[in-house]
Amino acid sequence: MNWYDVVKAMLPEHLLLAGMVILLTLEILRGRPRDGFVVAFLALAAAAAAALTLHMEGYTGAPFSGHFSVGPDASLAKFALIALALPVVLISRDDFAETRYYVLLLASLYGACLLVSSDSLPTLFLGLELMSMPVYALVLLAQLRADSAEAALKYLVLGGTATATFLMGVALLYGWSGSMSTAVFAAALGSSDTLPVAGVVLVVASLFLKAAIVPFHGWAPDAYEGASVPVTAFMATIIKAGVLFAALRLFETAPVTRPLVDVLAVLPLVSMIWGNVAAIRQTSFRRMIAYSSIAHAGYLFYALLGAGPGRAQAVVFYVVVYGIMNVLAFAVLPRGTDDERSDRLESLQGLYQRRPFAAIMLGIAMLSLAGLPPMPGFVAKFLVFRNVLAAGYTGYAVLGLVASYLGIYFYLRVIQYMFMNPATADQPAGHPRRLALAASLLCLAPAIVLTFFPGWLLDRF
Amino acid sequence: MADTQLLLGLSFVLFALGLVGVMVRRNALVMLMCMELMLNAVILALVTFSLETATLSGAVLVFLIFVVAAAEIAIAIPIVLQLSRQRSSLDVEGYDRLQG
Amino acid sequence: MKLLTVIVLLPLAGFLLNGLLGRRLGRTFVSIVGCGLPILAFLATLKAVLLLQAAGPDAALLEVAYRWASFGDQGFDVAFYFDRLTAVMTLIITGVGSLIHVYSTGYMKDDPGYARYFAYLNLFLFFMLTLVLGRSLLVCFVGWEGVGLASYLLIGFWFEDPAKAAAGKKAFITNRVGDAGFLLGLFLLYWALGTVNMDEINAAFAAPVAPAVSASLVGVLLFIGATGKSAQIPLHVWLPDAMAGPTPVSALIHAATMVTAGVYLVARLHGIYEHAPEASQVVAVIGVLTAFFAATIALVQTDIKKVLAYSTVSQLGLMFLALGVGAYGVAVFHVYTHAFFKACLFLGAGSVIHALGGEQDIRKMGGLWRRIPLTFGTFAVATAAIAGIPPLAGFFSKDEILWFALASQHGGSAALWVLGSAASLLTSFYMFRLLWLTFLTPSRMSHDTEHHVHESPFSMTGVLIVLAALSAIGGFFELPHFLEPLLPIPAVAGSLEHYEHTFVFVAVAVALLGLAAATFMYRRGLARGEALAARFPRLHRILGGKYYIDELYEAVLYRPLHWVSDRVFLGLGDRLLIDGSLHGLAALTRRASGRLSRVQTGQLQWYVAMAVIGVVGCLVWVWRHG
Amino acid sequence: MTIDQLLVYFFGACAMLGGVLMLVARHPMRVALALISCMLSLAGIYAMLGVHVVAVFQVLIYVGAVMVFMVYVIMLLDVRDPSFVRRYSRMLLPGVVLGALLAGALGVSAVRLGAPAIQPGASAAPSYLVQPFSVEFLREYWLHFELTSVLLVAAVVAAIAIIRTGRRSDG
Repeated sequence: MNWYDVVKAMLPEHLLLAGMVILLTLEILRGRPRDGFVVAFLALAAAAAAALTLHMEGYTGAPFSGHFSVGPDASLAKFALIALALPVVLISRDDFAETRYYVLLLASLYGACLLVSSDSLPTLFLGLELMSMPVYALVLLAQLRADSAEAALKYLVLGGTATATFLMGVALLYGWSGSMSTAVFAAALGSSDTLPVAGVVLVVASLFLKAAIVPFHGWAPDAYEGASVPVTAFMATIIKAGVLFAALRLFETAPVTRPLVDVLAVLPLVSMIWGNVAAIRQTSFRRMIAYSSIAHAGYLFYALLGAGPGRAQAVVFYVVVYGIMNVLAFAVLPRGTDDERSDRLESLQGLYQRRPFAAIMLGIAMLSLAGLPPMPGFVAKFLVFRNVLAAGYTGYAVLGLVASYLGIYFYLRVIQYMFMNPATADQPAGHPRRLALAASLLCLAPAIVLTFFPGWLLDRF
Repeated sequence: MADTQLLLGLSFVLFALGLVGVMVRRNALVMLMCMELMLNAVILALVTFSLETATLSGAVLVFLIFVVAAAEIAIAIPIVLQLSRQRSSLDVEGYDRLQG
Repeated sequence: MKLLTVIVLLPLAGFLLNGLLGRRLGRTFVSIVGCGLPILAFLATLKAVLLLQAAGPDAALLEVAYRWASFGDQGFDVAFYFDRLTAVMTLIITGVGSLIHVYSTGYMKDDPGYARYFAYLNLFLFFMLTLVLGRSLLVCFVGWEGVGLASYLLIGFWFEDPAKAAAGKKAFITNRVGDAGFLLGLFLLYWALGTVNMDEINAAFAAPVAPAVSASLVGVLLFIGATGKSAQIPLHVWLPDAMAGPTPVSALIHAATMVTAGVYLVARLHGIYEHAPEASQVVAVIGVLTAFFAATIALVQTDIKKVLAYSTVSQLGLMFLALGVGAYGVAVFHVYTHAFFKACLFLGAGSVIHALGGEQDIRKMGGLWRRIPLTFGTFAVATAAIAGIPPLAGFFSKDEILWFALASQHGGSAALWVLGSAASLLTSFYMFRLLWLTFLTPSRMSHDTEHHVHESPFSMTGVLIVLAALSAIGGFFELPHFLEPLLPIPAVAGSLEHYEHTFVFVAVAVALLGLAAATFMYRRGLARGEALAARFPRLHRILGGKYYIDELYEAVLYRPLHWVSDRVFLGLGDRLLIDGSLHGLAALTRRASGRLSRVQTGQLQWYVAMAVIGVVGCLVWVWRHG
Repeated sequence: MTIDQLLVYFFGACAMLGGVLMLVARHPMRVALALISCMLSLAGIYAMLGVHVVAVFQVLIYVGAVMVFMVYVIMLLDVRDPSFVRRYSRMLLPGVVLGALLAGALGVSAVRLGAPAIQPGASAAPSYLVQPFSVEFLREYWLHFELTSVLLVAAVVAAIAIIRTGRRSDG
């Protein structure tokens, strides 16, 4: 084994781990309370830089052959994950000063990074657990909210169920092939035997559970609402991205055949419709985003219907755009001292008059999430549906397209609240905060690049 | 005759029992224990397959599951403790303030 | 220099400048930027036209701004394409657009959101230019959605008023239905042809080997998109409501430019429709029905802008009729003349409203010609033009449309001609009714309003004069002939070849008949007929003479038409079917949303059960179908 | 039928009984005891099958650590709770039906497998004795070994964070 490879291939992970260790040391030494933020931010920035360098360099390496390998695509995905976490950390500082929070965040990211380059199912399993477990605790950490413990328990129980289901699926796949390599999954996709197919179904179901696809979505609205804003942003973007990258890792470029196609198309389709329709009546912003994320998870899994390299392209592009826009929305969201009140959609009324910049940013985020051109969200949807069509599932493509149009209504409602409705008297003041501003700029820049030069990302596949 | 089928059948039944327990029992702690039962069922399946395919990796995964199960309980118990303090009840049906 | 890119980017620069800095820099700056950049774009367009003319009749300028993205082995460029069709559209957009910008400086003078208004208006121009200049359907679609967004922002401009916000939303949602059709068509084309460049799509359909996709299916899907944007049955409901925005906005977006985007799209993709007789048939029928029914509705409207709005819907219907019978150049010709006279009418209406301090009900107007003579003069010219009185612009384009509706070998028929001519007759009638009631009859204004009346400033009347002049002489430019290298003119059925001139006289007669009828009915104001007929029903039936004609008119024409337009079309069609289905749909989704929310009980066990249902369902499904 | 096979049967029956008792028992403490007996039975099965290392750790980690912790918490929270009296949620009937369906669906997929029987204790190549297994484990899987340490650190930090937050919200 080459030690140089071990260090270099896992450099982003190592840097995240280093951040965790430093933070823990600080915690033990009882450093100043704000230290957590700086260290975490630096660790993240370093890890993102390392991932980007690895990607640019085209580095390929497998320090733990059969368990962990890195290629340019994996490095790019890691970069996307870590870079998305940067603005999340920026908006966290006002809510969370403790080092513990940042340790958990870094640990979760560490797990997400593992997922991307795992070559064996045990690695994948550890990655999934490492990614989700700290988040159970993060959900609970919202101090402003009384119900967060309830949200955490719901998330934990459903997450634990997903873990057990995933493991059962893995066991069946293992029993079929005698191997724990991730390639088994892709092989099982083409099998007509019942055992491997049942294994695939269980694994897919567990991914659906973690990504909140109907009918596995029960936890999502409650957990999103119960968590604090930065944690919700983290769950809606990085966790979802991690799960999708795990799915991508499993599916690789293998085509999906019947009858699995129906499972992989119908449930996401139902999610799109369900999420978009249920979002219409929500009065809490976070809950609305939760339903919207259920719909978006549907689009994301739709992308897996198509085979070949277009699949990774569509998923990564969608994840990046969706993540950026979600974080942007959360970054500019005005926040008062009373969490439950500032979470209400009505508190956005007349935002344009009070804080035009925030309103415009939120408007951009909403339009992009709705998938209207020329926003990058449109390109993302275009890629997904193009893939589905290319795989020959015209009917599903048409239904998905129609379902996606249902979603425009509630995003529009947010815009209407902000731009068309006058402000009411009793709104939380919500002063602009510098770090949140930095976070929104950090999201805005790539959003602009991806609007005008989507090729910058697309050509990397 | 203790064959694969039988052990697998036992594993599936235990898995289903665990899942049913999560669905039907109202006590939060019992719920957690039922989740442990599900993991045990998976371990049984893995061991069976490990023997059948004569490979070691199934048994290795079992060890990882041990660790994860312990970690899960370590997080779950404090959450339940806090909930029981807030609501002065362990009844999961009462934990429905977040809905809609 | 990338001339076409510059044309597109100039209004965007205006949007950015006014949007970001407008509030700080004051009104003069806003006016200069807001009007100057569109005018510059117009000049740049003129230069591009000169270049194009030098290059020959069927040449095109092609300019790749940059490579936007590549999907797999295919590249998507942001490319601009400029041929004679684009040239006409761009000239209309930048030309009429600039005029309306200038007009707005007067109309919006006292509005607190002045800078924002101009920013939105420039944004609209940017998207509209993207729409017509884009070479690929994808770029076109960006513009397509963008104009919708800009229109939404402008309709809701005075956002204190909830009705206006609702109108904006209605427009937005109705357009989404159309957009779904557009997108589906786009995907199908891309899937079958591997390209979304519109010139290549036309070429692919003209090729000897037919593409692997039904031209009719694509044609109908794209036409659904066009019905949304161009307010055709059944997606026309949004346009009259969209009149809630400021009047110059109605003139620019909802009369002269955006609503003709659907016409442009079909004309641009004529290659598809030439090979899709069924789709063309659909286009023609929808077009003529829209033309006729919208005209009947306009008969009974009392809001000056609503009359114009329905007349716009009706005229758009005529354009689609032309497209449906294969006379693409003629449709564009009508787009061109319509842009002048309808902009003039709307801006004139704006001037009237401005003069009356916001009054829009024509029953409370009258006698204005003395008070605001410039507005009256221009309005009268434009009215005559839309009614088809020769030799004004509308006469030429409308006459050709009706001729091809009858004689085209590409689906022309007598039925289309009859309905089209009836729409034309009604148009003439209700437009002159509008003219009489607004300007010529004795005043019915309240004292307060009367006191208020004043002619608009020169920035407004000047624009009206220019537009009126264009409506008067615009028809002499043989546009269909100019476009013929691109857009073929359909062959005429042999048996009708020699009757073209006869039908010109018929068309003129129809227009004059409408004029005469309106003059008769409304010369003295509203009261005629209605009041007398109500008071002495028997007497005036016995006395016969002209009252008898009134009765006849009332019985034969007015009542049924009123009934049709009010009950059947407005009541049943609009309110019940369209509005009802829209509202019904909204209510349904809301109710469905409530149902789905109720599923989210907050019960953890139920969530787990749902997940288990999912797992079991998937397993059973896969097992059953494996 | 050897005594080994009989014992596997016996332990299997015990495990099943433990699982069922978990659903029926009223008090959480009894549920915990049922779970422990189930786990011990499973450990017995593993021992009979010759997978000693799993059997040992099943007893050590699960029963020795996890369940002891659980029992301790149950004793800590031993208060009168409505969930002791009414032990079943509204989902009782659908839950049981769904569980049966799930077991059936999984069973169907495995029955079709047609796999060869396993002779208890006579398995082939890999050795499940503690020493060879450990050597093999650390040679091939030391990445995972390290990763579990990260996981455990994260879990400990999470637990601390939750308890601190709870303390703050109380005070």
